[in-house]
Amino acid sequence: MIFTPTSKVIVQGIMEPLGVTCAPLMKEYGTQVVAGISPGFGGQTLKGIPVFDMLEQALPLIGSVDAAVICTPPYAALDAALEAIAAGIRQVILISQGIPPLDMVHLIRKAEATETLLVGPNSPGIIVPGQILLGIHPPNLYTPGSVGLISRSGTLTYEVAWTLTQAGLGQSIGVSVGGDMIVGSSFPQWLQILDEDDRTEVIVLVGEIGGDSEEAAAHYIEEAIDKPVVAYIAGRSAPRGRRMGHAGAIIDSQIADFGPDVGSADSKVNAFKRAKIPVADRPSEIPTLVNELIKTSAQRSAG
Amino acid sequence: MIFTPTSKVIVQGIMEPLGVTCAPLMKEYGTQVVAGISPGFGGQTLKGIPVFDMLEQALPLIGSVDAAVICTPPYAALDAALEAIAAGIRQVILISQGIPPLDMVHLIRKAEATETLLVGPNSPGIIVPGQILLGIHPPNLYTPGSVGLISRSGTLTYEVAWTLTQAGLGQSIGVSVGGDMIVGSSFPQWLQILDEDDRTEVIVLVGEIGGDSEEAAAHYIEEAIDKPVVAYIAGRSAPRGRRMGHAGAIIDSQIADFGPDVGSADSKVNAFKRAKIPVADRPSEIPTLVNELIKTSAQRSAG
Amino acid sequence: MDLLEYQAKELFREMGIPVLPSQRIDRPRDLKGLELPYPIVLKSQVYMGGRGRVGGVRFAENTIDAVAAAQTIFNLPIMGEYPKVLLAEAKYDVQQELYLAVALNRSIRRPVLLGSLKGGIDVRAAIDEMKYVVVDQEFSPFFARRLMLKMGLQGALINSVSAIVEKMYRLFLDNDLDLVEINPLGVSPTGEVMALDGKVTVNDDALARHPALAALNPKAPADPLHALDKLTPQTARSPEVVSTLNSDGQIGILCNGAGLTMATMDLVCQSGGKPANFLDIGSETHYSCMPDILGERLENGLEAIAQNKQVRVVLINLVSGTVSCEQIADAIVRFLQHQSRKVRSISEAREDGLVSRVARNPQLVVRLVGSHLAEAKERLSTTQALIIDDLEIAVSQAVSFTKQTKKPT
Amino acid sequence: MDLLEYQAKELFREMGIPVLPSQRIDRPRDLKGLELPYPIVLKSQVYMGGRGRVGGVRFAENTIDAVAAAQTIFNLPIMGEYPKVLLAEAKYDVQQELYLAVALNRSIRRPVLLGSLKGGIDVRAAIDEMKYVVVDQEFSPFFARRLMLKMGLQGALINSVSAIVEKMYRLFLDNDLDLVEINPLGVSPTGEVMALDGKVTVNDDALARHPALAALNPKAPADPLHALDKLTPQTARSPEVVSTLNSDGQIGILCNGAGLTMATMDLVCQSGGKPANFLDIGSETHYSCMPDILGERLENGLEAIAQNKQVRVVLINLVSGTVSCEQIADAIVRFLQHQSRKVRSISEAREDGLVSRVARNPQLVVRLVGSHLAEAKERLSTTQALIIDDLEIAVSQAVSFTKQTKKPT
Repeated sequence: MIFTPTSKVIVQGIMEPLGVTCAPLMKEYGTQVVAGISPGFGGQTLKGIPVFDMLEQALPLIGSVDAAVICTPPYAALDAALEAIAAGIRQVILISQGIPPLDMVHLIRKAEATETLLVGPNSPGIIVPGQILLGIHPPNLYTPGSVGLISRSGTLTYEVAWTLTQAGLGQSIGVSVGGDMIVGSSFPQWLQILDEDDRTEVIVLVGEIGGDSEEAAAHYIEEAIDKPVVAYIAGRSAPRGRRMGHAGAIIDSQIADFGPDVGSADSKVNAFKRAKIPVADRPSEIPTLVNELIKTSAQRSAG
Repeated sequence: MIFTPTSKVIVQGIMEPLGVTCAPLMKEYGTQVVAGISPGFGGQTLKGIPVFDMLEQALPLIGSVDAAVICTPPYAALDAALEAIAAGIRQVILISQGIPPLDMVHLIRKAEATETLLVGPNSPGIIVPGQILLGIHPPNLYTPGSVGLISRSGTLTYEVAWTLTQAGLGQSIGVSVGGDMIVGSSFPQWLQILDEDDRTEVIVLVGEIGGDSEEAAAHYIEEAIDKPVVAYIAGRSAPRGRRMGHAGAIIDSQIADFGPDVGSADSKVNAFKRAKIPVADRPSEIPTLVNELIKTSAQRSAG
Repeated sequence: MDLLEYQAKELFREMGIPVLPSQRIDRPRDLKGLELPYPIVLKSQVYMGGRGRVGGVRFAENTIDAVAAAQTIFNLPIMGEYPKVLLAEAKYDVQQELYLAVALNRSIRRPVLLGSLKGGIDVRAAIDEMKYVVVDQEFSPFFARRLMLKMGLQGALINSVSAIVEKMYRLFLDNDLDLVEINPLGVSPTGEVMALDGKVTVNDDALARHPALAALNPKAPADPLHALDKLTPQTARSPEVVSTLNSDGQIGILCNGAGLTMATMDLVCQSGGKPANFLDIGSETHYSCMPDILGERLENGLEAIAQNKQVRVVLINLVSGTVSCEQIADAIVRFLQHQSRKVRSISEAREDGLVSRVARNPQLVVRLVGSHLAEAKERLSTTQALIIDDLEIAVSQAVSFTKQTKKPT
Repeated sequence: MDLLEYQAKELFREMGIPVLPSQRIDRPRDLKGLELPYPIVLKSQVYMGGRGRVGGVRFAENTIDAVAAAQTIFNLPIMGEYPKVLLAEAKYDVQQELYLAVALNRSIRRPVLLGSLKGGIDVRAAIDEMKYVVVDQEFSPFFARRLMLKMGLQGALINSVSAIVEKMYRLFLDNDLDLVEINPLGVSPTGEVMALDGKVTVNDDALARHPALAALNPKAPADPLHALDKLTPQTARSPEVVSTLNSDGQIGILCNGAGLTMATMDLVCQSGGKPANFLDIGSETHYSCMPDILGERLENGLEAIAQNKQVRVVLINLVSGTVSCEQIADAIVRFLQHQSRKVRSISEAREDGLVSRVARNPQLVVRLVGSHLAEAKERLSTTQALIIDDLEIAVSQAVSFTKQTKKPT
């Protein structure tokens, strides 16, 4: 796993309300929060974390940094991420929601050029239970184990984690790629990371209606993922509606490779079923399906 | 030398007046002009050169291309250069003058990221006498030989080439980095290329007043160039005047490393003299100084 | 945020995209002061598509025709939407109609340029001929020319149409658009191009940095899916917008986070319940998110949900990392106190006592996950709110309440 | 192209950079309709710097003071330049004055951000404290914050001043500026910031794509060095602008290309000649450069140089790859024919014959390098133009002509 308790982490926007919540939560969990950045607050400290006006002032004191967690106002997030990338940080986790999509397009191009891993925006970030917290996942809902949990939700991720924990199924990681329109990393990227992660035995993918990332994930799992996967989709009862009207229909029909109905719960559930991935009807079914897969897996290993 | 008669070359803006002049001149000299690009003129030919609307249409037919020569209107040049870089071309020669400086800044950043060699803008390009012409140097003024000629002028470069030719001194290359405010390659870059070029024995550097590229070149020659260099500076009699007024003075004093008088003929001549580089007072002195250096050089090799 | 055609065309004009002379018509009599020469076209300005097929676009040869046409259009709903404004526009002689768009594609995570040789009202034909170019790197005009070649344009049209796409892209980038569409782009017999209809959607997240666009405030019809699916970030203290689902539903759903809201709603439906409305009081990823704000939003949210007198049961499902269950319980208690005071004051005002039934508080079923749950239970023990640990049990309980209790008459 | 302060401030205002309420004053009596409250500052609007030190900025407490001050300023040249307009501005209470600029640096080939804690009229002090940041990669606001820290700003000023630099950079980028400068940026006792004076230089090459800026057309004083050194590309058919050098010079110099013009002028001076004026008829790198255009420009250029009656000899030095010497010779012949016709018609009109001496054609010394030189010599053999192969001999010949011949009286 690329995230370990020795990873050195900074929090950008640490003096914003979100940062004030997030940074101490991370530190209490044992994450090495070596500095906070908030322009205009240089020289102050937050719960023992030194605050700097700029990242480049902190670097000579704290050495190289592994990850940046961004809690700035949304219109300042692109700049904060570029500042982190310019300073050599290659893991950038965007917690703040509402970052304009074209800022994300700009940032994603930059991240691709510099091989930077982006998570978020509008994401609680990453938790590796018992190891490190990079974001605002409620630590007490998680417990170490072998289920890799990927989603694009916030609180629904916590709900599923808590469901697993209560069922005695610990997690190797909890990560949300983020709920905004354009996000920095995709399900396939994370599926690949977890497929290669030694601690992960089963992957739980929590999806939602809208977009085609679940369809793409189903396709990718079928092609490239060896570990067993359980899926769950929220929004089956949501009313159907037009997205972008007339033009939206034209555009979706051209760009999406997954059929005209893409984005609906049916489209997503069917995509998983076609890929022979079990789909939980409700959160409480997730542990049941995970246990079945672990059993099958164990039998296969034994046999 | 990176430019050889086997280099495959395209001309962008081939149907503009400059392209109509340039492309046939290059082809007559033996340069392999494999295609011309002019949006809206696809399917036509110019003196046997096939014309395409876009570079990517030409590539499947002509294979990989070594160099692009740009003759477009100045506001279309950045896009043409980016089109060439996107198509994998790594030598881009901008002939057209008047490209806005911020377009060049954008292009230079892109060229650095992709390791593309830029020449120009406002440059007659490159000639390797007897081998290849990439631009509009008058071929009949040049003759093959061992003098590497670098300048930032157009017609003054031809004047010096003709002076050398008449004195029996052939040239290994003639290149102008270009006369606009922001140019794609620097004197040091070309000094380095010629220092490593087997055919070049002596380098002639033709400078002008304005900017600090001659001062930078003098400094670089002293530090890094082994081959003998002769310099000439045009504009000694030009009236002194303010550049950007009040702010300009402040800016120049901060950014330039070469003293407050930078840009004047005296500053440039003195920089070369300090670096022990002979400076010709007039074009006709250049061959004399070159001959002396060749003699010294020969004696040194013999001794 | 969608713009109306006339607003989109104003942006086109500023960017140098050619549009016809036109005039905004707020009421039929405005046509008497028309500065355009006849014949003209009158177009219904609505957010919905398909106005052309149902009579929302009409030609007029003179003022009498025009006033009559305007009256007809003002009274013609387009998919339920009445126009507040019409656009009067000069007529244009076209030889060919193209479709052009720049849109943000969320799965490719890049803008795409779209173009079809078959523009106009026949959407099916446009789609069949649609070509696209992904703007994978920073835009440069050659991306637009690439679209031209894919579309099959030749000669001078390559340059004139790609110049339009270039300007559309600049508009898209400068104004943080989700979509800019020209359909059709008219091509005249002499090869001139003209944007005959346009659609612009501004990204809601970016709207605050474009005050001029935000000021256009079109008040587009609310779309319940929109609220869930676009996950529109509300500013931390923005007013609560409850989405109505079923007019005969009796359960209100209040959660934090869009995914959790959808999952909870799914469970209610799977258990045979019928949601009346729902409210997402916001996830925890808003940069100005503070514990006290969630409590405040919960309180206001409950008030808003309870406005719908159809709602008999409110299911509260909150999973929080940053706010303790105790604080959440406090907010619920405050809401209940406030509600009972309101009921009392209304009953006092009206002696017949009838209103007390109408204004009766809905039953609250509360399910909380987070820290200090025991304290939360303690707080709620003295109220009518029922607190249940297990989500599915809470859902069944909420549904069974609607079945037990009769609807008030 | 330089903008005047009031034009620069208009751009600042549009970009959201705070500027004081102000009013443009075209004549002293405009002050009677002033909409600003007194006291005010009146500032001379000139392209030259240093107006503050010589009385080009004055305070006024009331209308009578203001009209008097305006009359004084309108009659006060700043380094030889009289203002056509004044700017009346509110007074501002400053605690600190900063210097800020964004400029294009040609040797680094990047924009640079500049800042000094010591802004204001003392340029030396500003320079001593100047800090800079090179915008090596695409700009993002952290480059501006980097400048703030280098300057030594702390606390809230980091954000308020870097927000100004951010907007300056956007102005710089959007409008293709060579320079945008705020000096001073006033900081009030409460920490508010205000652009008190501004300077904007638009890049001449980019001006054509900013029609609104081009329309400001300031007609800045012509600068002979400017013409040579900035190598301003002229459109292929733009009118010829001859640069005057010495009022007692007798040689006109006409070349193609700036470097060649300078080299030729150097040789003339080195040979003891005194150039009267010079003209660069353009290099061959203009995209619309065509052979016939060079001939036309040569003809027009000779006419323009010969306008100066001081010029006794014109030295033509043209080195061309794309135009043959024959075509050049043809253009010279056309010029000579045209000139002699003019002389004849003037002499016919005035019988005293005196004008023929005044309007006498200058001697042409022609040196050409390029193809078809023999044919060119043939063409010129029947004219008064002297054609010489060697540049230095041509220069000596031209100089000796001025020594041989007496100045006409």
